[in-house]
Amino acid sequence: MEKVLMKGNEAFGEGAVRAGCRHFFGYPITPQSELPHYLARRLPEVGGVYLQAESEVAAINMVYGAAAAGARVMTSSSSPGISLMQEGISYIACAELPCVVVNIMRGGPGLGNIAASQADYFQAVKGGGHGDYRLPVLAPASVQEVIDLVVTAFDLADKYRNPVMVVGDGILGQMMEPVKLGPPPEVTTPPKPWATTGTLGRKSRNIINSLYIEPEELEKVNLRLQSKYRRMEEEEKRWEEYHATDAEVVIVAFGMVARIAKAVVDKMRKAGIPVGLIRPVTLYPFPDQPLVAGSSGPVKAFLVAEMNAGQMLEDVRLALCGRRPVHFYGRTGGMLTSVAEVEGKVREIWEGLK
Amino acid sequence: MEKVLMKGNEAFGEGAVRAGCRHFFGYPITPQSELPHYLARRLPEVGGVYLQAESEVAAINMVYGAAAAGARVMTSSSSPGISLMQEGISYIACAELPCVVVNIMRGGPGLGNIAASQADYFQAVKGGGHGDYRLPVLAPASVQEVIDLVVTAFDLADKYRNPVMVVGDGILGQMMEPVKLGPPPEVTTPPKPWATTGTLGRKSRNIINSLYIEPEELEKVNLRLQSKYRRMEEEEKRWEEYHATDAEVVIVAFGMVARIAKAVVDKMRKAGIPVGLIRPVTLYPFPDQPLVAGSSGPVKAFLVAEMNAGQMLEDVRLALCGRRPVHFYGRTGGMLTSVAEVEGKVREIWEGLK
Amino acid sequence: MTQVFFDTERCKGCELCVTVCPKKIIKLSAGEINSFGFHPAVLTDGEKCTGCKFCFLICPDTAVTVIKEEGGNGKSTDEGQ
Amino acid sequence: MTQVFFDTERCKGCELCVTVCPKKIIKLSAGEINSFGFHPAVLTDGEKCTGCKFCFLICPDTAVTVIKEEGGNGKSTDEGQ
Amino acid sequence: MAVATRRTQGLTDKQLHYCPGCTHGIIHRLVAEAIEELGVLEKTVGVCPVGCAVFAYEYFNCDMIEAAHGRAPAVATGVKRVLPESVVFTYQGDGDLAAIGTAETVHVASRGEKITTVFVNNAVYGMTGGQMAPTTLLGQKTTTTPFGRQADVAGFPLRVAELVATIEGAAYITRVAVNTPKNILRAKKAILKAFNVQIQGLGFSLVEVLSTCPTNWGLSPPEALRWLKEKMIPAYPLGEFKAPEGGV
Amino acid sequence: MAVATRRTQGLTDKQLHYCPGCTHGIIHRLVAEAIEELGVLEKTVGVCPVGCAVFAYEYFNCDMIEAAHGRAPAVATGVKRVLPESVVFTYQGDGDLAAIGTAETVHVASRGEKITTVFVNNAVYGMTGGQMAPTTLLGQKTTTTPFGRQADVAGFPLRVAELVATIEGAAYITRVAVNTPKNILRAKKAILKAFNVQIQGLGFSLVEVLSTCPTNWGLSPPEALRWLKEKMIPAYPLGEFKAPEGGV
Amino acid sequence: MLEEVIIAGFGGQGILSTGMLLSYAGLAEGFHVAWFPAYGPEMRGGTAYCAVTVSDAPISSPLVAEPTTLIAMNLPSLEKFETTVKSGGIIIYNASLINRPPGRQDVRIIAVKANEVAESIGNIRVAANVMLGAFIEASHAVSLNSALESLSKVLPPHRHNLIPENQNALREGARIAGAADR
Amino acid sequence: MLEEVIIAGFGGQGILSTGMLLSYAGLAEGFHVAWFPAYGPEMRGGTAYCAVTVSDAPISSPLVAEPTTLIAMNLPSLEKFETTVKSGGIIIYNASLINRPPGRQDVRIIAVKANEVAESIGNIRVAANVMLGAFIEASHAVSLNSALESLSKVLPPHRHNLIPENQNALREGARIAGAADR
Ligand SMILES: Cc1ncc(C[n+]2csc(CCOP(=O)(O)OP(=O)(O)O)c2C)c(N)n1
Ligand SMILES: Cc1ncc(C[n+]2csc(CCOP(=O)(O)OP(=O)(O)O)c2C)c(N)n1
Ligand code: SF4
Ligand code: SF4
Ligand code: SF4
Ligand code: SF4
Ligand code: SF4
Ligand code: SF4
Ligand SMILES: [Mg+2]
Ligand SMILES: [Mg+2]
Repeated sequence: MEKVLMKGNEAFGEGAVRAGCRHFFGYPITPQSELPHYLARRLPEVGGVYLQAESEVAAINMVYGAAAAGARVMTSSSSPGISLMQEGISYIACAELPCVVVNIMRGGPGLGNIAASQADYFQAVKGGGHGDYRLPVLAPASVQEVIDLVVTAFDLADKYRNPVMVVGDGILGQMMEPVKLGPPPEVTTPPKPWATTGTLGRKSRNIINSLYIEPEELEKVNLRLQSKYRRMEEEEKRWEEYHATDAEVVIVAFGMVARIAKAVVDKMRKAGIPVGLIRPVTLYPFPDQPLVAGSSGPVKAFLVAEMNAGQMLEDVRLALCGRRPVHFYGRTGGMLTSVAEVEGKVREIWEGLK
Repeated sequence: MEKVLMKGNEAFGEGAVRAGCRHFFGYPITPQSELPHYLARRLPEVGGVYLQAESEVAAINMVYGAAAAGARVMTSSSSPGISLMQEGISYIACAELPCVVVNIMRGGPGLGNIAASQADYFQAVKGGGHGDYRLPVLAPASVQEVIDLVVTAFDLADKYRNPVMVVGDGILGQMMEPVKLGPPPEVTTPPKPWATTGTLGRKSRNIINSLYIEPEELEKVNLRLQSKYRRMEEEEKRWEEYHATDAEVVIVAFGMVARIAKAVVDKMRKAGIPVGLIRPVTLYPFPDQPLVAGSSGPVKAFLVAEMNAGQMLEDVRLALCGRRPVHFYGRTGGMLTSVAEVEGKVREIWEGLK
Repeated sequence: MTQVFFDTERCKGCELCVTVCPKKIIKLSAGEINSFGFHPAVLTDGEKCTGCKFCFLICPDTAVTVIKEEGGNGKSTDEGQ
Repeated sequence: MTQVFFDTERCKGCELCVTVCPKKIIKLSAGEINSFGFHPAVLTDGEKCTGCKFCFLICPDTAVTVIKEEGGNGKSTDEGQ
Repeated sequence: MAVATRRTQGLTDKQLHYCPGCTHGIIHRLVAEAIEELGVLEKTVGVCPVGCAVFAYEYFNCDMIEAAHGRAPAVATGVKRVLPESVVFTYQGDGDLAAIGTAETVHVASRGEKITTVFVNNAVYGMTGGQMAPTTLLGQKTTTTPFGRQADVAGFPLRVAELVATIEGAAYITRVAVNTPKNILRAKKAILKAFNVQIQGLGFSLVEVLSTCPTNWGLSPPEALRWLKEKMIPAYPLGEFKAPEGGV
Repeated sequence: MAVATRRTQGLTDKQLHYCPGCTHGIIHRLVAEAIEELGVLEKTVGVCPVGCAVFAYEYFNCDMIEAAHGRAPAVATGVKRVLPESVVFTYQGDGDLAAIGTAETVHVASRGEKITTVFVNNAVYGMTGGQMAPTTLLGQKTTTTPFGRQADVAGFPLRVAELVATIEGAAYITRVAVNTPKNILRAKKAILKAFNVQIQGLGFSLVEVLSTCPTNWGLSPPEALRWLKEKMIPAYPLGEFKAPEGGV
Repeated sequence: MLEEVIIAGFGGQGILSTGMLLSYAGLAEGFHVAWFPAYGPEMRGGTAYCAVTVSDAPISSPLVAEPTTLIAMNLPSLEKFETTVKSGGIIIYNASLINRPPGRQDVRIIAVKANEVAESIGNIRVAANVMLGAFIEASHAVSLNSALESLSKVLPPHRHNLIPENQNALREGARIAGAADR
Repeated sequence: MLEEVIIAGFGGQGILSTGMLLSYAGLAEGFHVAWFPAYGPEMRGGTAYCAVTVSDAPISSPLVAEPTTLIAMNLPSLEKFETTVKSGGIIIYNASLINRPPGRQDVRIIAVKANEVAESIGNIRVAANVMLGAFIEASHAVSLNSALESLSKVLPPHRHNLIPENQNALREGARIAGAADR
């Protein structure tokens, strides 16, 4: 199969098209602009609808409407725009509608800048909106993986009737890499008998709602949601291990930083230092198994590396629960952690172990 | 000093007035409406401005403007409205402007209902907006404490040039309790030479900004913010202990649930069971000391009780880091944890310890 | 002749029909109280009813039904004019 | 007589002054290139300048200064009319 | 003997939760009748607001979606773009549509989205306890304008129909009231026309309906009707502000 | 010998970052001159948008605030309510003001907030790479309307001045262009008048300025001026849409 | 001492301020008190209620699930809360508007024609305070005097002219309950 | 093998697609490749650059802090990146627009009058590919042939008529660099 060069942002768009998504609502923002540019051309080709909303708030609510009507639908934005979507995401989560939200994270807080960042981890995995809800969060680390995981995202969304977030950063969005496209996957969208499509041919009305004025009722909804989240935690944790089984220092990193970490592992292994990598592919549900398993093996210490001030760090610490020391290396404000820096940190840890 | 009956929501308003706040921008939402109602009457009396914004998004940005102009300023809302403020809060945090945001939490996610809840804990303490920022979060548990902590909130905001959140729930907002008002406290607003008030009488221009296009620069800002947060973690942790030192089971709860827990402690103590309570008053910075200290004392187990699916639970687990078992009891959807339920759970834990 | 019925349980005693009836033949029942605690509307002098349907049109709670003896296709409300 | 100066470093070579000059006496310098890589505007035939200030008015980068020999209080731009 | 008035199939049997004499109920009936009479009940999707009409999904006898406060036009857009053959309407209060939802309102019109908006202007936030709405009249007392709305502090009443009528994608914009049987019949005609404009694909249609809130106005229902007539109609003149040429 | 043109004190010395020939620069100068000439530079607080003018705080020689995308009117309101004696202006693009900031724009006008808005309509999102704006003309190609804007998919151009002029709190609403020296002088007068309306406390003032974006229009700067004249002005007629009676 | 009272009726019957009056009376006697209103859309249609807790210990929650006393001003209120009253508790109902007495056998039941009494006093709006007077007499949770004196705190200054009428209402209610006792 | 190339110049000089061409050529030879553009408001004013990595190992980051080669199409680009080039690397500069040669002593420096060459080929827009040809000859990172054949992937079908001109540009650039070598 021939490889073509593709921008990460475009790959998000192409992944959506391959997943059978025919509706996109979004509002422009750097560094994800090529995603809407791509879909503005591509969706009409396949009979779909690209619509530029008047704001991110409108976009996420258009997504709500389109999902309610039974469509596979996506929106995308970057950090400040995703913040504006938090109310809508909370509504979609409670109304149990499937959709995909892409966040190409940039430097924050505030207006910040448009460089690459991972500082919206908490927002994505703990729920930046109100109430007890969760989203599966997928974090691809290459343009190829973008295409594949966007398809997965739509499948998860339908499987759980839940919004799914796919996060990248400005670098992943802007870079071009070779991808194998191959024939589009068979799309199996499950039937959506709950969708509000008009009652024609149906006995009863469908209602999409998140209002449950009686606490007893709303608690029932919450219990249902929570049991759904437990199911996700059982079935959907994804991660990649790289020289992790025999490592004494394991780096935990996602997205672009995991690529840096891989280079560090290679370098250190060459130098005879047993370093490994665990790369969470799902940030929620967080893949704690490999960490816990690792901590009963030869691993002596973990290093969490992120482009933020230490967010996934908390999930790693929660997973390990004090079993092993957890170190942290992070850069903020759009600075990418470099191979040399991470290497230095690993060496420091390694020295300390002796 | 004579006590008067006051609604929790009104106490937020009166607390603000006592703190020297003369500007309020907000958008109506149940169950916090009496707060704006109160201030719509009260602020004009003291020469202040009450302004109803067209939305929560506008409200938080008016707050941004008023804070930039040097005023002590407040907004308030409830869960969905607070979600809409996340972008603005992130901006304010990065621009380092002092202000107070009140969240009278209600049942979620989505539209949910208007009953009492604590399900916005994550949003408040981990940052529901984008980027690495933190807000001091205060959680009063009585109407009297509302008044006192709102004043504290304004002081903290000015001390750190940071937005401060005060959270309550629908019950605290709606209930009336006796409060001692006394003479208003001496308000010492620090000078704000950075405020954009016009350059008159100043040599250089003031600029309020959160845009730092160069990652190196934005990282510097983030490092400054992070060191500020570390300082908060050193200086601002607040909590209440109730029979905690000699307890074998310690309940950790905040806000209304802590009151329930107190009743449980009293009941159990009467029955000869050594139960105690740690009530975080600041949710961020999270008071881990008393937990850590407790875990080196007679405490055998902790019970976290919340009106959510287990959010503060994570901070408790992070603080204890596996030192003691941590149990959880929570109700969602606007259901209040009852004395009987929490008691039952404590008994269960207690039996298990034997 | 026209007959007017009030759905006593739906009626909230708002008096809009009372004020709008050109013949002034509707009032709230003083004694009766429905299960929601409202005094429902009743007809005082049914004979005088012109069948104008104003009461139906103004009732916010679809508590009024107007029945005409002759004709009437049971369709829309515009015929009231 | 009027003199027109171009701030070579500010000029971005956009040609707006070129097209707007009624006397067509402005062009972009072919050879010169400023440190931002732009060919700045230059006067070809200063004698013909009427002092209309159109070049000043249209320049987005405040790269143009017009100096008049007689009068002129150095105030606002309206006098151009 | 025949029933001269019939309860429309467009409404469910559910008892309305509105306060006694609140004209939300009248407007519900008119909308439901219109949908039924046009024969499109089975392909209609309604979007309710956050406001007193938040439970409208229990009343309209068609598929319904509960939207976030102010976002019904965006939600309706999402639906209509997926189901272009459906009939989509939003039912919104003045806080919902003219305050928090201003941008969504302007842009659903500007896109000429083929949906119908029923806009209930009762000059107040009903559901949340009688706060000032953008449509609150000058001098009107509300819980957040306890001394009466003063323009220099709280701004002016916003005339939505006039504003939206300036927008190119708006096809039919009108203002009606439901304070008298005659006005109610006119309102019904306007709502029918608005749905027809949608069905014919002519663009966005909006019917602003002046409505009462006896509870928060502090008036009895009959007094509220009078206040609507005497205070609101002068400030919000009735009539068509924009209509398709050549009629519908 | 005297300088007939003087660089205004209202601007800092900082080199503008705008693309060559972008008329944002002209508008900056006019605003700065107006503030300086009115003698209010020291009590002015400007609010910049998110858009190409995001760095305007580096150029205007007064206290400045960088607002979130679309929220400048809200930020300005916050400032003005705290400092009623100050002069407050916002400088906003068409994405900022007419898309994401629609609600803030309508309501700052409806409140009659005593601030001045300079609205730069360049029919496109400049900063983010040339996407469609609400003001993009029908048929105009942008990165998100690659086949030209089609009304039935992407809606119609929004005429902001006309829309805002319907709002009661709006005191002075006008549309100008900066494509010729004559129009530039007119624009200057309009901006002066807008600030005067604010200073006299008459209400909200807005100057819509038709501006170019050579980069995203794919035209040379002189071609862009021509396109502005030939395409934009017919769609967005120049003139005053609302002005205080009796002049300022 | 722990009294948990629910006062319920139509909106406009003065339910909330009667609850406040009881709270202030409790406060005056040095008790812990809490007052909690029903709020939200279920209010549409004009029913209202509030819960008042008067206690000699700190109050954990102002919510009252099982009241020691129910004061029911109309039928829907009685129907809503009748079954929740604690065994051994009290139900005081407004016999002016409720024509079927509560069926509970395990509670003390007091009928008060509050509307008639209020009308005879000359102000229908004091009906709820008639009920409160009855409650105070029946429960001795607080003294009648504390309630009489607390009126000035509940009524805004410009309504202080209504204090005598309200005092009459309290007294008359107490008298009725006392008589019912005998 | 690891080549990290920065190509920089004015917007409109074809910088980004020349970078893509190099990437495709590397891909054709079985290398790992990554391409990364400058993006954001610093683009205002019309400067553009991209980084291309060609490597025999997986590429960790497409960002290039210390290029092995700098291709500078104009003076601001040369000034911005000159000091970042790795010691022992290459700087190829467009001598048509840059009249001061780079001062670095520890790198190989190649001057190409790319504008003149492109004009002589008949299309000023191929100037960047002239530079790329020079780079390929100087570095042998990829074969010229791979670049020539990859043009069809970079140019959209309706621009395939421009392939010959671009091929000439690549060849001519290579020739110049080859000559400079001798
Ligand atoms: C984001 C958000 N903000 C605020 C609210 C609270 N809220 C609910 S309804 C409403 C206003 C309702 O007023 P209106 O739209 O005029 O409808 P009415 O009740 O008058 O019919 C408000 C502010 C909310 N639910 N969500
Ligand atoms: C919440 C949010 N959404 C989107 C953006 C991205 N963004 C930055 S500028 C801009 C549009 C700018 O266009 P316009 O306002 O027309 O200004 P111009 O650049 O044309 O002068 C957008 C969408 C952002 N920064 N924040
Ligand atoms: S139909 Fe007309 S006359 Fe008859 S009761 Fe109704 S309103 Fe009165
Ligand atoms: S209008 Fe309807 S609800 Fe009102 S009193 Fe008449 S019948 Fe009853
Ligand atoms: S002042 Fe007028 S004539 Fe002179 S150079 Fe400028 S535009 Fe030309
Ligand atoms: S208008 Fe100004 S920037 Fe443009 S070419 Fe003339 S002097 Fe230079
Ligand atoms: S509060 Fe007002 S708008 Fe709401 S139901 Fe009651 S009367 Fe109607
Ligand atoms: S992108 Fe357009 S609006 Fe922005 S600076 Fe360049 S020309 Fe001006
Ligand atoms: Mg309303
Ligand atoms: Mg623009």
